[in-house]
Amino acid sequence: MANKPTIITGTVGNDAHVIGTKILSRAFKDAGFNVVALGCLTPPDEFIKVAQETNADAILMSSLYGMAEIDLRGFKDKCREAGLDNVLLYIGGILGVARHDFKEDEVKFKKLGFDRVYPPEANLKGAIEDLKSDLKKKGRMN
Amino acid sequence: MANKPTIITGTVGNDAHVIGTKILSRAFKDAGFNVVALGCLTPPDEFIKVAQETNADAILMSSLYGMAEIDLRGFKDKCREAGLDNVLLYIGGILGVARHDFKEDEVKFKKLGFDRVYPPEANLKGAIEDLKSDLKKKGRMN
Amino acid sequence: MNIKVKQQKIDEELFLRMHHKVLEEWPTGKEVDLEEAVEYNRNLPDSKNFMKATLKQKAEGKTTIWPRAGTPVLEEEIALVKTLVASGIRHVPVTIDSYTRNYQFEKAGRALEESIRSGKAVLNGYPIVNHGVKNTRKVIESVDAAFSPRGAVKLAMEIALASGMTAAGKSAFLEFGSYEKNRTLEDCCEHTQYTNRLAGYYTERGAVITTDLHGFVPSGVFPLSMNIACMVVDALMAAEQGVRSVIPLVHYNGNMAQDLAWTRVTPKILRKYLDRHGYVSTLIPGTFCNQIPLFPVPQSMGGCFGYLGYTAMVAALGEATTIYVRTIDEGAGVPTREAHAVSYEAANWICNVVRKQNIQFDLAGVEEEELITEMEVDAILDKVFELGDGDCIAGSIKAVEAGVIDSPFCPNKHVKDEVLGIKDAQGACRYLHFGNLPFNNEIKDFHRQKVAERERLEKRRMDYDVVIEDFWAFSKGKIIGS
Amino acid sequence: MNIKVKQQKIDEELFLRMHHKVLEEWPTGKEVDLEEAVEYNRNLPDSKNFMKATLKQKAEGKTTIWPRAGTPVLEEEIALVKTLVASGIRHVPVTIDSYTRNYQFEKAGRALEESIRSGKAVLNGYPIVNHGVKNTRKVIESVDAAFSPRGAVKLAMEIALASGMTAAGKSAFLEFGSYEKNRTLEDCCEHTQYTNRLAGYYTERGAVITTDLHGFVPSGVFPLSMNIACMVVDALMAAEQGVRSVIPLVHYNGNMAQDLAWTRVTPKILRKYLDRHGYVSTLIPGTFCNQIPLFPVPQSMGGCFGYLGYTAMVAALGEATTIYVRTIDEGAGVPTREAHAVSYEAANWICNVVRKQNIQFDLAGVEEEELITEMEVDAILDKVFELGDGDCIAGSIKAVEAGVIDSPFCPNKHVKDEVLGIKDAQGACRYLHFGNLPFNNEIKDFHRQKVAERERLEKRRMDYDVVIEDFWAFSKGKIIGS
Ligand code: B12
Ligand code: B12
Repeated sequence: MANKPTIITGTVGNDAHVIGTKILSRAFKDAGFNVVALGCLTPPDEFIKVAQETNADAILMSSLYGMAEIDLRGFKDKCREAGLDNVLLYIGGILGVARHDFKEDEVKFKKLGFDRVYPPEANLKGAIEDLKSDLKKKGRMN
Repeated sequence: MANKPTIITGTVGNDAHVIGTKILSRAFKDAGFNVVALGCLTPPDEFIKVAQETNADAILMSSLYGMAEIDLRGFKDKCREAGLDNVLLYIGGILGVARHDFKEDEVKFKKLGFDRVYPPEANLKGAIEDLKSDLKKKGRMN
Repeated sequence: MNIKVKQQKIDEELFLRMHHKVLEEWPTGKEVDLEEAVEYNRNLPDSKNFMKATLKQKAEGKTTIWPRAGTPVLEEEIALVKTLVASGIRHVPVTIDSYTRNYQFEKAGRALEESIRSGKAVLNGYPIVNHGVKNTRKVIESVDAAFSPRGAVKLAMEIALASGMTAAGKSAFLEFGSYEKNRTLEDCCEHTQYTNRLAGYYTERGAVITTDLHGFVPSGVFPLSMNIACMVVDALMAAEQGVRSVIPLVHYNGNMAQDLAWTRVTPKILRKYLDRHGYVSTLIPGTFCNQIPLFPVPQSMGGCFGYLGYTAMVAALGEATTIYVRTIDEGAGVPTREAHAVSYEAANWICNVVRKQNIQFDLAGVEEEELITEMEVDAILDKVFELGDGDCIAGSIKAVEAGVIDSPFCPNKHVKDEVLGIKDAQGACRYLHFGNLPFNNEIKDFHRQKVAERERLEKRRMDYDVVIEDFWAFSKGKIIGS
Repeated sequence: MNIKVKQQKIDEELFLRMHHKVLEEWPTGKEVDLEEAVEYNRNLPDSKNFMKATLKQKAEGKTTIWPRAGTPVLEEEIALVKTLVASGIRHVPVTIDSYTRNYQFEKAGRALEESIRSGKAVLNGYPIVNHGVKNTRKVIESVDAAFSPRGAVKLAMEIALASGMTAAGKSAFLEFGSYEKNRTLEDCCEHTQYTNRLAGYYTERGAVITTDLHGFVPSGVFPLSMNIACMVVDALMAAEQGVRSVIPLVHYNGNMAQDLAWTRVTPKILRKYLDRHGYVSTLIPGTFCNQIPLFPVPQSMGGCFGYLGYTAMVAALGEATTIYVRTIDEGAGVPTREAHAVSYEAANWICNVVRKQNIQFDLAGVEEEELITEMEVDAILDKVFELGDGDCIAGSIKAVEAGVIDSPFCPNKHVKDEVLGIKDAQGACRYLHFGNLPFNNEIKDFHRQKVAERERLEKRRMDYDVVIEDFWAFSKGKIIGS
């Protein structure tokens, strides 16, 4: 179906936390997206590979174990090289180690090239709306 | 008995908290002091009157209800006028209103003329030692 | 001795004369127009009526927090009650400052001004007489909850009820046994008769006012039977003056079996005596429990939360209507608004998850504690009524003189203070010195055996020093001193 | 399918050959000299032996905290364990970072260096392989407590035990069901057999090593029977390899009757199966309980303290040996040292005052929950042994394939994930989707009725959306979602 955007979900790196990305995947599926769920322990490169194969519109990445920053250094460049400049990059979960101000994460991961960064226990309805409007802006959804 | 110093105890002002001053009185009595216990709700002037009558060596005042500062303005001057310059003034309990640094109390009540200021739940053994050494310095105990 | 105050309803004419004199005690008295006040109070929504709010909550099976809180400046007080209600509180106390409690309205006024100027509270409560009716109604209208003044003298109570507070928590024994040094019990009864009569006046006109019962509050470790016996007298005095709603305040002392037993047995005992004396129409809408008089050492934040969490858990398991948990600032001073919020949030969390599970459980020892407590209460009250030839007021006054009513570490010079309490090996409160309490040997032996058991275990005599150790033990996470 | 791994003790020669290959995985392996290590471990004081410390504590009737904690830098880790022990902890975990858990020792090493340079932990645990034996012994010698490595792979376990840790908490099911996506259960069993055999090797030489049992940890709301059944298999696998001390980890889920029932019935069930299979000399020194997988919303400090206080209270009433309470930082990230201290202080406060009272507590519903849980566990295990012709490993592997062993929200792609749990009206965990679980109708109807009851009360269907609501409910102070 033409107008069914494709998104890739999964928890990046050596992170085995899967509950969040499973709930997220189901929520976006129910919201009418075509979801390719990679589950946990997904290497950054796999996100890129699958995004190419499926010509995805967005990658919704999760990370909870606090080491996403190390996992994702240079990820955006790789996306560009792979010709995925146009794929939206979202990330959420628990992005830093230890209690800290979420603002730090936001700055950090925007620098790493993510379009949207979500705080712990982010509300999914909101995220779904965000993605829809971002895709509309890009004319990839109507 | 010549060498039995006399102390006045009590809770000052409109303060009905009495448990502390009762325990304190008993402790000093057991430690060999001659204790005149005025109990709670004792006006500042009464401390002075009784100190004169009993020719006391020290006044150990309590206050818990947080309004001691108001109660004790000008207290030291009155003591001087009453010729009690030589009577040691100790105070303890909970001297300020609301959570605060005890240091503030100490400064405040030293300014008001107290020789020693004690934090909440002060240890009585320590206080007894303090008083003994202060009295020795003054040659009022040996 | 000749005792003037009798257990007898003040006749209305006399009451109204007294009422008008009371209003003259301070300019703000003029703001009170009794008929308008009753009207205003009667028309409050059920959620603002202490009895109705309590009955509703009991029916819902909820345990909420009943704090103590009062701050001098009006705007601050309004902000405070809003914080409290936001944290799930339905019964809002207004703690009155110590000057007002002692009729020093002028001194209170000056301290209030200084508090406003300096922006720092130099009063330890809300000076209700200085604020008067207009201001105080602003407080009550700012939230949806039932209000109770704490430590209200006659004029303070007039202003409180006229402002829309619906509880008149004034107890002759609380004043006499906890707040006063020189005043006699008779004098305290006389004052309380007035505020109870005032409450009765409102009640008879459809604005039901609740009186909460305090009794002789134990200072430190002491079995609760003395306190409960005096709560019964509080209740009878209130009922005689026309009060139709009374709520007992049960003081926890750390031992779960005892705390639960006291929570269960107190309303039972009250009901028994109210009925026996013909006050069948006086309701007991709920049971309020207190975390007191033990308290956390200020320094240990974990201890503060542990202690209030444990207390909330016991209250919820005991199905208390409300629990007065001490905030994490309790030992440090008048709690900040934040301290109130985080403390009650933690306690509420526990009360909610426990009550919602409607847990049925059996705790060994509870029955026994109920039994011994009721025996002790009956023994004290039998003697009281005997001494007073059936009049509970005269009887109580004589009982205090005779040491039949007695309590340790008491501020009042008229009290013998010849009794002492101590913890047994399980951390339950027992009598160490019986003074002149009218207990038979069965009761005394029960306590002696418990104390002896601990002496054996610890291989030391139980004396005053141990009493003091016990005093501090629980708040430090130990069930007995050492 | 053909299954190579058998429930059978690895013979010593083979084991030693494997052992030497394991040590070659990383330079620090050279620091391990097995005979010296056993000697060192055997000579540790009783207080540092996990089994002896646990038995002693059980005898004393104490409930202590068993936290999770690990930080990359050595000095920091030493400071951390000191803080933990100072707050009353006797069982000290060393949580290992995720790189090490995945054999990426080099990556872990770089992150360790970065952590040292930046002074900010960029690793989520203690990289034990990089630190090696010499450093890790410093950690263990810095305090008087028993240590357990969390998430140790083969080499990590070698270093842990050689360093004087006395527990080998590695579970095939925990790895397979909680940490892995692609690895098979057979592979996980093969690894765990090795660490168990290593523990057995120490044990047979007088250095008793304890294995804690995890089973298939439920992700979210799910009855505990599946978890307990898999703990039994964990126990049998360990015992076969020579382990003589196993400790079950019981996961609370918020309903008091269930949490207490699971605490009581788990060791009973374990004992039954250990004896039945001839492992009578394998002890169960204690029962460890966990506050998991629900957790407080980071924002609400009061909720954090309320939740951990409630958990500590249930553990103490249930006479758990230890309770793993989540710190107030749980939802926020790896807890700071201060967060550990204040959280455990609060929980300890409660555990102490409750256990000291040695309360006899009887809760309605506990027996029924014990009964239904044991029925479910037996049903699962009967099928497992049937599928494996008596071999619990082969049986478990086939059971997973058949969906006889299944769990929701599982990371592992080999798991069917066709089951779902949900809360009933009292907040107890029930099965919503049974998938292919081998339950008879008696069991299924029990759950269906409970779910139906809630459907009636809430007038809505119980489906996936409710499951998600329930998932978050308890940590927010509600027993069921809404
Ligand atoms: C028991 C109690 C009461 C009882 C008092 C019974 C009685 N008549 O004694 C009752 C219920 C009547 C009461 C009433 C009030 N209380 Co009150 N009460 C307490 C409580 C819980 C314990 C106080 C106590 O007895 N401690 C035990 C004794 C042994 O300790 P202590 O007095 O500190 O004394 C020890 C040491 O300090 C030392 N010490 C004491 N004095 C001195 C002096 C010297 C020279 C030395 C060396 C040592 C020393 O020796 C003692 C032994 O170690 C405290 C809160 C708390 N947890 O501390 C609040 C508290 C003191 N009360 C408070 C308040 C505000 C009141 C009220 C105004 C209103 C209210 N909240 O109820 C009224 C005031 C009535 C009045 N007119 O004074 C506040 C004080 C506010 C502040 N300072 O910021 C407190 C801190 C509670 C709070 N956090 O709000 N209270
Ligand atoms: C359950 C859990 C586990 C389980 C995981 C089971 C599984 N396979 O999924 C187990 C026990 C295996 C585990 C292991 C570990 N864990 Co863990 N774990 C948790 C826990 C308790 C809950 C996580 C969870 O499932 N939350 C529920 C889900 C639904 O929420 P969520 O993932 O945040 O997702 C929601 C939102 O964030 C949002 N969302 C998520 N991703 C995205 C992405 C986008 C684009 C958007 C829009 C939204 C979004 O949608 C979801 C629905 O609302 C947390 C602590 C806590 N209370 O949060 C610790 C926690 C995450 N774990 C932690 C750690 C350190 C570990 C371990 C390293 C060691 C240990 N402590 O055990 C190992 C790591 C193993 C590994 N290799 O990854 C730390 C992380 C440290 C940090 N970040 O600072 C935490 C925070 C605990 C702590 N305070 O120490 N853990």
